[in-house]
Amino acid sequence: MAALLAAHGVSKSYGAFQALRDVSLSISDGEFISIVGPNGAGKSTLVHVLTGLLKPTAGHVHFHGANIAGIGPVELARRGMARGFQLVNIFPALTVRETLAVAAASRLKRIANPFRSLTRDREVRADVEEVADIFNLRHRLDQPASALSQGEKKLLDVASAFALKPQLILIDEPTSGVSTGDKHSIMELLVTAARKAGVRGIIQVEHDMDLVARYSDRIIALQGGAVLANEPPATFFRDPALIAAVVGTRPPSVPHKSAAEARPC
Amino acid sequence: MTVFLDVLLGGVFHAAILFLVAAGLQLVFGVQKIVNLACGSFYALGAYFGITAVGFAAQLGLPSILVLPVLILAGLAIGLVGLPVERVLRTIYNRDESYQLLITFGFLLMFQDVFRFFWGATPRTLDNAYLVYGTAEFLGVQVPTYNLLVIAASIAIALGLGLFLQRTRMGRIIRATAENRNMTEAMGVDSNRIFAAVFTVGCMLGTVGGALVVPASASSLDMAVELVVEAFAVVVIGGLGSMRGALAGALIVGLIRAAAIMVLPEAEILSIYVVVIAVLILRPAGLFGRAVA
Amino acid sequence: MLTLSGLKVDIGGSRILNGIDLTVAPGELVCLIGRNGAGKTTTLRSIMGYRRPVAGSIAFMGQELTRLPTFKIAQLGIGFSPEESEVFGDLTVAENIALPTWTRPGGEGSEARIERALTVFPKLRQYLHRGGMQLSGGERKMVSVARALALDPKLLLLDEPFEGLSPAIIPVIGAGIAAIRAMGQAVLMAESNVHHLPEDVDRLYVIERGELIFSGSVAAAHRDKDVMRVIAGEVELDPA
Amino acid sequence: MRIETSVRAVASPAAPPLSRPKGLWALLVIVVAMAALPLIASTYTLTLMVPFFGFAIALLGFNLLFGYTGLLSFGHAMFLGVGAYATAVLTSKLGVRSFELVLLTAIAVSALIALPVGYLCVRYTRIFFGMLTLAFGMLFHSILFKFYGLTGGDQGMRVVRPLLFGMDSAGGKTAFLTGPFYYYALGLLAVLGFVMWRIVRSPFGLHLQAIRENAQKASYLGVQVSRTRLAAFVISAIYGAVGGAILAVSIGLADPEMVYWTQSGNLVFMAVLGGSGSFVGPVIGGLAFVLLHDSVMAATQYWRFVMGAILVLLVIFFPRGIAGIAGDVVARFRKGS
Amino acid sequence: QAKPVRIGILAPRSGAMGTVGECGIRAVQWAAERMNKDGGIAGRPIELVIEEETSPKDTIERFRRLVLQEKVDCVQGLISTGVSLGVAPTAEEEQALLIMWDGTTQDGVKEAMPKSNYVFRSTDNECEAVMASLLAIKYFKGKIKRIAGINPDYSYGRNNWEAFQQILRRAGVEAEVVAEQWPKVGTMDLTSHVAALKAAKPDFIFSSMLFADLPVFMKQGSAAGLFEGVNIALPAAGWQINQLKKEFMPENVVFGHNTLYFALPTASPLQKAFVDDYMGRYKEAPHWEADRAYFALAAYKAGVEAANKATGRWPKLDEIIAAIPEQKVQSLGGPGQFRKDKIAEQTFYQGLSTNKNTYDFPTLSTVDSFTADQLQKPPGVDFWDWIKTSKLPV
Ligand SMILES: Nc1ncnc2c1ncn2[C@@H]1O[C@H](COP(=O)(O)OP(=O)(O)OP(=O)(O)O)[C@@H](O)[C@H]1O
Ligand SMILES: Nc1ncnc2c1ncn2[C@@H]1O[C@H](COP(=O)(O)OP(=O)(O)OP(=O)(O)O)[C@@H](O)[C@H]1O
Ligand SMILES: [Mg+2]
Ligand SMILES: [Mg+2]
Repeated sequence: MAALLAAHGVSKSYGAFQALRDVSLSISDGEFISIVGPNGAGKSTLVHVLTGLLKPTAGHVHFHGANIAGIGPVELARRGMARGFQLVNIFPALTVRETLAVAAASRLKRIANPFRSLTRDREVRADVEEVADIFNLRHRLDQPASALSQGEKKLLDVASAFALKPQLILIDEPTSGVSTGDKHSIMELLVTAARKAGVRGIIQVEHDMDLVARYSDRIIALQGGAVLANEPPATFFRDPALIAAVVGTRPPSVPHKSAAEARPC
Repeated sequence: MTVFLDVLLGGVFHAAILFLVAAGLQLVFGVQKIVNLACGSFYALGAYFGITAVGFAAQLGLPSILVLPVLILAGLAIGLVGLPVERVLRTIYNRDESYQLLITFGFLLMFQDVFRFFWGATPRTLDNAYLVYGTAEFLGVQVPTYNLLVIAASIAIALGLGLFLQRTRMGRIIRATAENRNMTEAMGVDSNRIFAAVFTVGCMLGTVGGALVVPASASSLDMAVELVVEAFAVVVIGGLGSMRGALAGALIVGLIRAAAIMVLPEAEILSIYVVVIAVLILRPAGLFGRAVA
Repeated sequence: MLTLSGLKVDIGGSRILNGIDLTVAPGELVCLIGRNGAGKTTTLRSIMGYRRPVAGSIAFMGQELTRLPTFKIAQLGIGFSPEESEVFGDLTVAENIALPTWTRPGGEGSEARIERALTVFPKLRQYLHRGGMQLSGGERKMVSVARALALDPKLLLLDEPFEGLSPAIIPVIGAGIAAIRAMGQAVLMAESNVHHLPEDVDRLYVIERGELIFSGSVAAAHRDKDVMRVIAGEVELDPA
Repeated sequence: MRIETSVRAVASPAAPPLSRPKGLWALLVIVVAMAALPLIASTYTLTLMVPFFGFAIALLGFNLLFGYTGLLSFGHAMFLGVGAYATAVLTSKLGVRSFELVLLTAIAVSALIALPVGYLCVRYTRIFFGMLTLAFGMLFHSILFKFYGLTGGDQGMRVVRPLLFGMDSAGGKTAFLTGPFYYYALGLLAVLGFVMWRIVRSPFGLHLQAIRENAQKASYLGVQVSRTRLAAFVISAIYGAVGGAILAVSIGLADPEMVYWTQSGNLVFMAVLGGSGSFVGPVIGGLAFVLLHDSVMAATQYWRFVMGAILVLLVIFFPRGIAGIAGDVVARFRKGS
Repeated sequence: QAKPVRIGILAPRSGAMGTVGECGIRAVQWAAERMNKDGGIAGRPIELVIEEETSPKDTIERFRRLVLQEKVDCVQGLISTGVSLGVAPTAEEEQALLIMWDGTTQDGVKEAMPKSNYVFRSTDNECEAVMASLLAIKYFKGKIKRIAGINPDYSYGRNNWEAFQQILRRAGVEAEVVAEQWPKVGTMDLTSHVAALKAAKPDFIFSSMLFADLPVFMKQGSAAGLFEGVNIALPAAGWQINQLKKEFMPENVVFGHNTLYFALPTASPLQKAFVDDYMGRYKEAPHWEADRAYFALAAYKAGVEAANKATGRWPKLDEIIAAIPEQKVQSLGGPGQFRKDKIAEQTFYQGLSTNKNTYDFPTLSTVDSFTADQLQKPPGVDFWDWIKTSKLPV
């Protein structure tokens, strides 16, 4: 199976400090990958490199076979990769409808004509409503984003990325700061939405081992900038070295996926 | 060669004054994130008040040799108007920058009439103060000693300010407050006082600059608006918020202007803008600025 | 030592805290737990004086805090580590941690206070000279807690101290918090994740939509179905 | 590089978005009122309205940058100057008196200038953008001043009364300004106002607002941040130049004072006075400013102080301007009834 | 009680020109008061409506306000040429009488005020340059070999410098231009300009600087020793007389007082009364803007009263306009009148300066006086043609 996104021997240094060492990974069609590791392991750095925001010091990243080093977010979006953020990242004064329309309009290339009416654009509207439905945001469509609850803001953030209809989506700690009760529902929704919207791969950075265990097809553990492990949950959570390094004393309380359950997308 | 030195000294003198005003602008921007359009007004205020103070000192019978300390004290004293101005600005600290820019624009307008009200429309000069220190021979060039004193004072202030901000605890606390005011409050810092102090010091840099320039020059109603533009050029070249930038920018503006006056008088003002734009194209954040946006 | 009674706080015209009563005794570890938007942060920020209550009182060692400015509250000995860490990017890690020893001198020497903060987070020693801007999310969290500790507070307010931390080091921090308590300091922490609760919590408050719906031991909380539904969640998304 | 910036609640200049049709109605009300004004107002008031139309058009463009894109230009008077000088050169130097041709030229020239200037400026935001535009404005000012063989230097350039739709009008200048030209300028305001209305409600306008709110997020949603900002810059420059052409005709002169940075400050003043958070706010602000300036200047020789104080108080107490106050009053009225 | 005659005044009160405008306003107030004591204008008291001259745009609006709203009978004032070029055509279009105090630098005048029906212009601003050039030749011919100019960077400064060079050439003085400096108006630090001038080693410096810039230049130049062995002409110095302190003013400078020399030994009683009042009240010396303001009001009064006499009633506007030219008016600085083409002709004073006096600024040791017809181009002629061909009075 062709890899959607592949990193080959990626290294990244900040001055003298090497944050990533010779990292290689790939995600193929339909996979859900979790990146885990201690603080400062280089996870966020890796996400930045994979999304073309940072240029690797060595190695390269290919998306659909093309090198994407430093191509910038707009081009990335155009090629079908979307990204969610660790902290809530929304347009506070825009309504939910407008927020989703921003993505839809850019995907449908509506921008060239500055006199075009937005309100009468059926395609944009259909897109907006479709995504809002997937994320249970329809009743919120005309409220400004700042009026949403924290959980809904997170959802909106991800939903707007989905409105781009991406093939691959990268999310950095999508549920950090989300209360226990809501974490699962957000992840659940995300995975369902991905399936509905035709997303072909998800990469997430996550510290919560319950979620990692529950949703991942494969777990990549980083430590000190290097890949420590790259394996499915079933084997991952049995490795005492990994447990000591990344999982901690409390093993996941949720059953991890068996191979048969895989392929969420 | 002496010609070159002569013009150079002129440029450095100009730079010394510009630096003071620009440093005030930078300090206030660095800490309070406010671009103070009224910095020019403070400069003019220092100039007007300096004249009044020197006149007063003369009435008291102080020897004219004390003119420099009197001017510096006058600049520092009138710089205290920074306190009430800061009280007004305080009400909008957490507003968008554009409002802060506008409010200082309002102050600029107001100050112009304040000057006229107190000092009249006629430009004021300090008659005999410029040459009290005589002239000095400097590598074969005759310069008023006063110019050299001002240059020295400005260098001392630049060094002092830089060391203070980089090396002292108070400097670090100020930088921390600049970055995150709420958090330094939670560390027990009275940030209101820091802000008031910083704004006042920024204001004093302007007023002292104005007071120092006045023996060599004059105070006039249009000096405020005129200076703002030059100070902005300094800041754009040097990089917004950077003290070192203020120094480099002031020197560049002062010297480029001096060079243009000598070589191509027609391009005196244009040359400054050409540098501004060149810097922007090559180093968008200014020479010492941090990455923006 | 800290008593909130009938605390009501409005933000932007809507009631966010609606009558909070809460106490922390010396040396206690008290945890405020609740879902997102329940009002945990608002409670802590009200104690710190960032928000002014419309009603109710906050008393710390006999002193009323509701009228004091934040910096005075900090001077009284309340350390605060906010939810977004808010490490000073312009200062190094060492300067970040040393700063409160300058702004609130007294007690043991500043060396000792810094040393104590670093014993809780030994990992930080590697980063002492790195700028605050260059830290990873988790590293920032550690610096933030260490910095609050260096204030030499009698009471430590921690807003989601474990957020963004790797599970492997959560127990380490938990142990650090225990060590802080052992030194006689009280801790009030806000948490939204039940799994992060340290084992030795003295008392648990559960907050929901600005009101406390439970107070008592962890064990008692586990027995209360309603409480568990709020904090551990059945999968139901923000019915707001 | 800092990538994960949290979204802090920064009060953006434009508060709520504009997907409500109120703005267009308000503009229509103003246009109708202005059309009826000659029936009741004094000649002098009418002569004041012509510059107001110029300012109003410029402000519509200015607010596309400020209110919608979140970019505060402190050098926008430059484009007023471009329009004014284009008018002067065409009418008095080249003998082109057709105002339609003048407008087209002003539009073309301002777009040509705005492209490189905007290209350099839109790489910055917030205060940096403000300072840069100020620097460019002053560069333009000193060019006007310096190349006096071309521009007339401090004395500016004459503007000859233009032909409207190819027609000359009889009578004095006042009759022209308060008659045909009054309606012509008002018509321009109406048409350009409607066009601007379409622009801000188009996908392009939406993208501008997204950029204002959170440029980083917008770029990850595929919004070409710089290019979109540049487009807004050019459009606003064009509006500025059209406004400048109207001003030039009403003054009869294009002079460098029009471009001085304090004039840009006045534009910002007008926008905030009216309320940059709404579509017509700046237009209302332009009207209020013209009337205020006129009466304060007549009332006291210390008018600068008064205007400055008004600005300070406005910023502190009514940052949302007249439109904001009106909005609050309407809201309270609705609540009450 | 007769209905007052309303006179609108447009003069700068702030900015670089504020000081100049203020002097004019003080004088016109003094004049109105004095005339009102004598029965005003043809029996009607004078009432002044003062508005500020600022940018061209705003001043045009102020002008329209005076005419359309305040319904004044006549507008007087204006100092900046840039502004007057904008206001004058407006006055023509509004058919409102405008008598200018100042503000007629050559360029643009021809174009903006081709044939005026309602606008009375002041004498050309270049008169003072012409006179200073003539005196430079008179006093220093033979010593002018290397000339340097430092002039404000706008049309006035450029024309002054150009006129000076042309006149030298016509007088057969072959001088080399060794330096030209063009500081922007409002430049308060001229040390580099001074250094550059000094480096050029001129033996004659011509400077038409004005406002606060001139005292600053003199102060910085004197501190740098620029003026040693150098002769100087300052055609517009009188405007800043109070700031030009003896400490830094060399003697024997060609010093221009334009149409009012406050210490004129042969001054009229009118001038004496005015100067005494002015210096007593404001503790400074008045300069020519006072004369211009007085002259404008006096010329209007003379015109109205002449027409009044002729018609026996309050004259109409066109009657007043027709009557104003050719009326001999005794102004503060001396006699003057408007030509048929509505351009003023007044008396000019310049001379060599001396510091031997009781003031803290220089006075003139020799007073030369010319009438405007000697310094000003005749009606309908181009200034530069006239400079090239006219018979100059030296
Ligand atoms: N700009 C920078 N300059 C220097 N060092 C940096 C910079 N950015 C990050 N680092 C360092 O690189 C390392 C990896 O950082 P990264 O943000 O990728 O960690 P992470 O795995 O995401 O950690 P966390 O789980 O705590 O968010 C950290 O030790 C951090 O201090
Ligand atoms: N600045 C603000 N403006 C408007 N509403 C706010 C603001 N800050 C907080 N709120 C609202 O107050 C409520 C309580 O917020 P708070 O931050 O105290 O919750 P929390 O319990 O700390 O949640 P979390 O777990 O997400 O940190 C939320 O509904 C939030 O939307
Ligand atoms: Mg990270
Ligand atoms: Mg919180």
